[in-house]
Amino acid sequence: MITLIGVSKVYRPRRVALLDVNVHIGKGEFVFLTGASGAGKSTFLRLLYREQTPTSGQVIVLGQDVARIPMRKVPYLRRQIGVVFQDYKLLSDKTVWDNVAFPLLVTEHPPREIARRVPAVLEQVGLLGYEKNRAGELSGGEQQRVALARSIVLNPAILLADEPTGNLDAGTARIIADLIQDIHRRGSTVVMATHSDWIVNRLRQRVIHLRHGRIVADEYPGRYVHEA
Amino acid sequence: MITLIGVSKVYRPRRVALLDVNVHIGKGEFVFLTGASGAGKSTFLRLLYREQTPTSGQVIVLGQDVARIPMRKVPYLRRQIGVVFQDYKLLSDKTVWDNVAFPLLVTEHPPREIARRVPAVLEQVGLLGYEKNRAGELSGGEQQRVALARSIVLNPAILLADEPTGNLDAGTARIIADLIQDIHRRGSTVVMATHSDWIVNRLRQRVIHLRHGRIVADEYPGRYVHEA
Amino acid sequence: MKPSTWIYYLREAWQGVRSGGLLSLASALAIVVSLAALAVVMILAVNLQHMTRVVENQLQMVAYLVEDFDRTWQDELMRKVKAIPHVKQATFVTREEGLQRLQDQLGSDSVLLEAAAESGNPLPDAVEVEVDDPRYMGQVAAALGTIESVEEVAYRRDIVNRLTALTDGIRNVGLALVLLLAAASLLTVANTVRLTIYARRREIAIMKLVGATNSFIRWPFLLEGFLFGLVGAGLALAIAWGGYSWLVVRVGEGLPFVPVLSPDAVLLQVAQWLLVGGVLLGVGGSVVSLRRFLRV
Amino acid sequence: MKPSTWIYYLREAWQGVRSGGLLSLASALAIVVSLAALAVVMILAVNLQHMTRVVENQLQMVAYLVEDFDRTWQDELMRKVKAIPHVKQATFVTREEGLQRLQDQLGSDSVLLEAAAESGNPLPDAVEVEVDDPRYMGQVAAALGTIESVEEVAYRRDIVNRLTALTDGIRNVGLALVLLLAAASLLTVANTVRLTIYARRREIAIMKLVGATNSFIRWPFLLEGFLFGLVGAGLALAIAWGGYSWLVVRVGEGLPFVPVLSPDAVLLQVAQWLLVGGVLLGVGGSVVSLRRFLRV
Ligand SMILES: Nc1ncnc2c1ncn2[C@@H]1O[C@H](COP(=O)(O)OP(=O)(O)OP(=O)(O)O)[C@@H](O)[C@H]1O
Ligand SMILES: Nc1ncnc2c1ncn2[C@@H]1O[C@H](COP(=O)(O)OP(=O)(O)OP(=O)(O)O)[C@@H](O)[C@H]1O
Ligand SMILES: [Mg+2]
Ligand SMILES: [Mg+2]
Repeated sequence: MITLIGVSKVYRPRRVALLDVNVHIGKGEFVFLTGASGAGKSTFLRLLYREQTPTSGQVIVLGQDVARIPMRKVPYLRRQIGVVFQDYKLLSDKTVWDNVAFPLLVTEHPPREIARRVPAVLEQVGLLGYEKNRAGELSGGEQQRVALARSIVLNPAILLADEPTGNLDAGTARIIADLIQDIHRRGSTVVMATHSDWIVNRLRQRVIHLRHGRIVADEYPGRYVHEA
Repeated sequence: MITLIGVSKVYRPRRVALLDVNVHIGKGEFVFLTGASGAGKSTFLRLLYREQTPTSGQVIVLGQDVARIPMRKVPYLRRQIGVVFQDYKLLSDKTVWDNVAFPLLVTEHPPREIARRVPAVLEQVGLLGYEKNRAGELSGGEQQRVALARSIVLNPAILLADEPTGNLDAGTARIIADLIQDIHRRGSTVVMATHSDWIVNRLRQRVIHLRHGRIVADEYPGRYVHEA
Repeated sequence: MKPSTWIYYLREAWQGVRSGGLLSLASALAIVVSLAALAVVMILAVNLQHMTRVVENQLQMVAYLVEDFDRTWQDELMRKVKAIPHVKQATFVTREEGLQRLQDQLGSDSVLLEAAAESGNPLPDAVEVEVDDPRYMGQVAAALGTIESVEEVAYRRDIVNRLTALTDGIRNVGLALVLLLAAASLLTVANTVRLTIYARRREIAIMKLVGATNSFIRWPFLLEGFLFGLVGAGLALAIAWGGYSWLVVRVGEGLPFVPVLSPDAVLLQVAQWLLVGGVLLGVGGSVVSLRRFLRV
Repeated sequence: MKPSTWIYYLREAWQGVRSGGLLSLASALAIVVSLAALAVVMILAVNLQHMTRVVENQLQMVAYLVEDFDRTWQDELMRKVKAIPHVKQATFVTREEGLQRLQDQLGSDSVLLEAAAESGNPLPDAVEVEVDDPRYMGQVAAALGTIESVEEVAYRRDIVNRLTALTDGIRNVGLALVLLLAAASLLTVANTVRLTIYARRREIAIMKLVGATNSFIRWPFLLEGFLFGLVGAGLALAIAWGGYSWLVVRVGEGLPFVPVLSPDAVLLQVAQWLLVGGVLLGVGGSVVSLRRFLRV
């Protein structure tokens, strides 16, 4: 499903975010990505949906060499990958409904299907009743859950979640963690970057730990690694 | 220092974010603000630095009725209050240095003073060496720390931190929590909204717990309240 | 594409226009006014060109014939005259007609003419020649001179030269002005569209990251650009049309001798250019401006 | 304010211009071109006004005197003529001068004149009168007619009327065009500034939340607007100046009879308006556009 071969990513002028990363994530796996702030977690994820391309090495997602596919095919790759961005990236002037419906619109789902699915995922993330609010006026945690709703509305083959519980209280975070586990059980491959030790330790899944852009631990089942 | 008298905040059309909140926070106190996602923590803080005005009730900060002071005096109020915004609100096209130096520029500190203070706070948050990076290209946790650096660079009388460790790994979060404790010890009044149970439980300070806009617990020393 | 997608595009385009609010209004106004200025200048230029053509065509030369010209040769003579290249029209004017016309031209209060009339009709028979382009007058005059029984060829060489230079000058200045204003309108429209898109660059980037194709993002902007261009050009035309119609009526009353074109004739010409131009600008501006932000 | 704050303002303004990149370039170009168009039309309008005034001033009327006029009365007569209101200038023209001038005017190839000359000088002495405004010609003519020893007053009533109407028309159309283009330039500049600020609304809000005063935020934008206005108007002027100087030379060569104004005279007038206008627009546009985003 996801294979990285000798992948390095160096940002101009010379900030090394990933260094010689080799990893394989099979179909249906659930992987936690951990590491200190700036360790390279978001960069790792960004390479998978081609927000960025590797400085060297190969990134293979769903059988395609992501850096090599032509620009016009990128949207079709992205539709198979649901992403919860660390900064949410919601269309803040649009309503919650419009934000969540957007991937369905892009893939030309019929209106009836959209009208069915949007409330369904909003219910899953606990945001029923917020459809008509502009995304920009929601609370931090609410926005985070809208981002999650949007990422799962297409039942993506791969779910990439970058710190999806960073702005949630413990109770809501547990609900969201369970939801992600649910999605995993229904067949999606999940890669989740997180700083939440208790979620990692509760779900007991594979944990890839990054330090300064290198993989320093890759265990299944793993535990949260406390640094320093 | 901070007094709220019968404060309610209702967002259009009728979302109740705060309901009849009465609370006093004395000079030099350290208060945790907890509550589920959407409980009204950010709204509480926003009333203090007048990003929003209450629908009813009085908000008194530093002896001034915040909703009544004329617009042109607001900047001077804000300069006494350092804020770590939940979404950071960094000037993403400017460098880390420019972001942190901004409050000093606004208050017309001499260049020499700026050149001294900026690296000092950047070191405190562990971001020395990032001065010349654009804020927008930092990792989530790094941006969060820049926001903290900016909020403390003026040695504010009041520090409001909205989820300042949401995107930090446990190790970095501890450093940041210690830093905030430090600032508190040096005399600032601190109000910190957080979902981090271990930080709350570690620091053993006053905890105000919100549920659906109401204060349901206010204890010193308090503990993190797990909901449902 | 499905109808529901089209509905989305239209809704987006409309919201784009609406959410801009005053911004869109100001943009639209800038577009309308600069296109209106262009239209006005285009109309003036078309009219100037028309006027200079009319004036040029009124330029005549006269071949005075020998005093004892035998009018039985008239047809033969006219054939020869008309055979000269660039002669558009030639009219035989008898000396009697000539005097009559001179009297009409100078008015009855001409002291000079009274004096001339006293001593009998001093004019010879003549042929009035119209040339198709004033530039060839010298050439035509020379050819006329070689025809037998032509005594003298008269035309206001200086006036012809001046007029040619003047009409050329007017035409060039008019053209330069039209081009300058066209450039200004182009830049205004393109710039407005570009800035509108720039203000929404973050939104565009997000859409791309969530799997939207370039064309999906582009369509609402294209429609918006199309609307802007069409409405802008349409309003500009309406303004120009109204203003010009009013002007034509006034000119017809006050300056009946100035040869203005009828509004319909001019405006159809101008309308084509403006509408096509406006729409192309709006749509083209969108496409070009978007390109930079679609590379995500 | 401290010098370091000023340095910050200048740096910000400059970075605002620079970071806009192509955007700023396109904006600046739009401003330059629309101001240049305005400048060109202003120059043309000023010239047209000058030309019509020249033409109007050339309009003369001639008072032909009785045939047996006694030239010892000349001074007395001239005094009377000059006393008439609206008479700007009056010249006594003897019959000999009159004939000479007629010959010069009509050219040596005038058949009519030859005929007239044969029968002796038919002209009387005359007084040429210049009127300060063509509108008063009728009035002046009537007054001249009442003077003894004036036999007849001649002027081209129809031409005068037409010319008055024409110059009025030209003046009005020119003014309308200048106003239209001024509006277009105004909208372009204001709109450009507004959109530039709109694109940075988030940044402005953040600055306010961190304790910046309105004036602190405003200054860099004002400077940016000032720069845009100044540079835009300056470049527009340079273009207009260059173009006009070139045109004046060409006109001087090809159309020496067309009374164009020297570049310096015109451009000083236009420059004032344009520079002051450009800067006011840039700065004013910034202030007005900012207001909405400063309410945070
Ligand atoms: N500008 C706004 N317009 C309308 N509703 C708003 C606005 N800001 C906040 N709300 C609503 O008010 C409620 C409280 O929001 P607030 O941001 O205070 O929550 P919070 O406690 O900070 O939550 P979180 O932990 O998720 O950040 C939420 O339900 C939110 O949707
Ligand atoms: N666009 C960019 N340009 C330059 N440097 C970048 C860019 N994006 C990330 N970096 C740098 O690369 C390093 C890794 O960033 P990344 O976002 O992958 O970290 P992370 O593990 O997600 O951290 P966090 O937990 O704080 O989100 C950081 O030091 C960051 O400053
Ligand atoms: Mg990250
Ligand atoms: Mg909040």
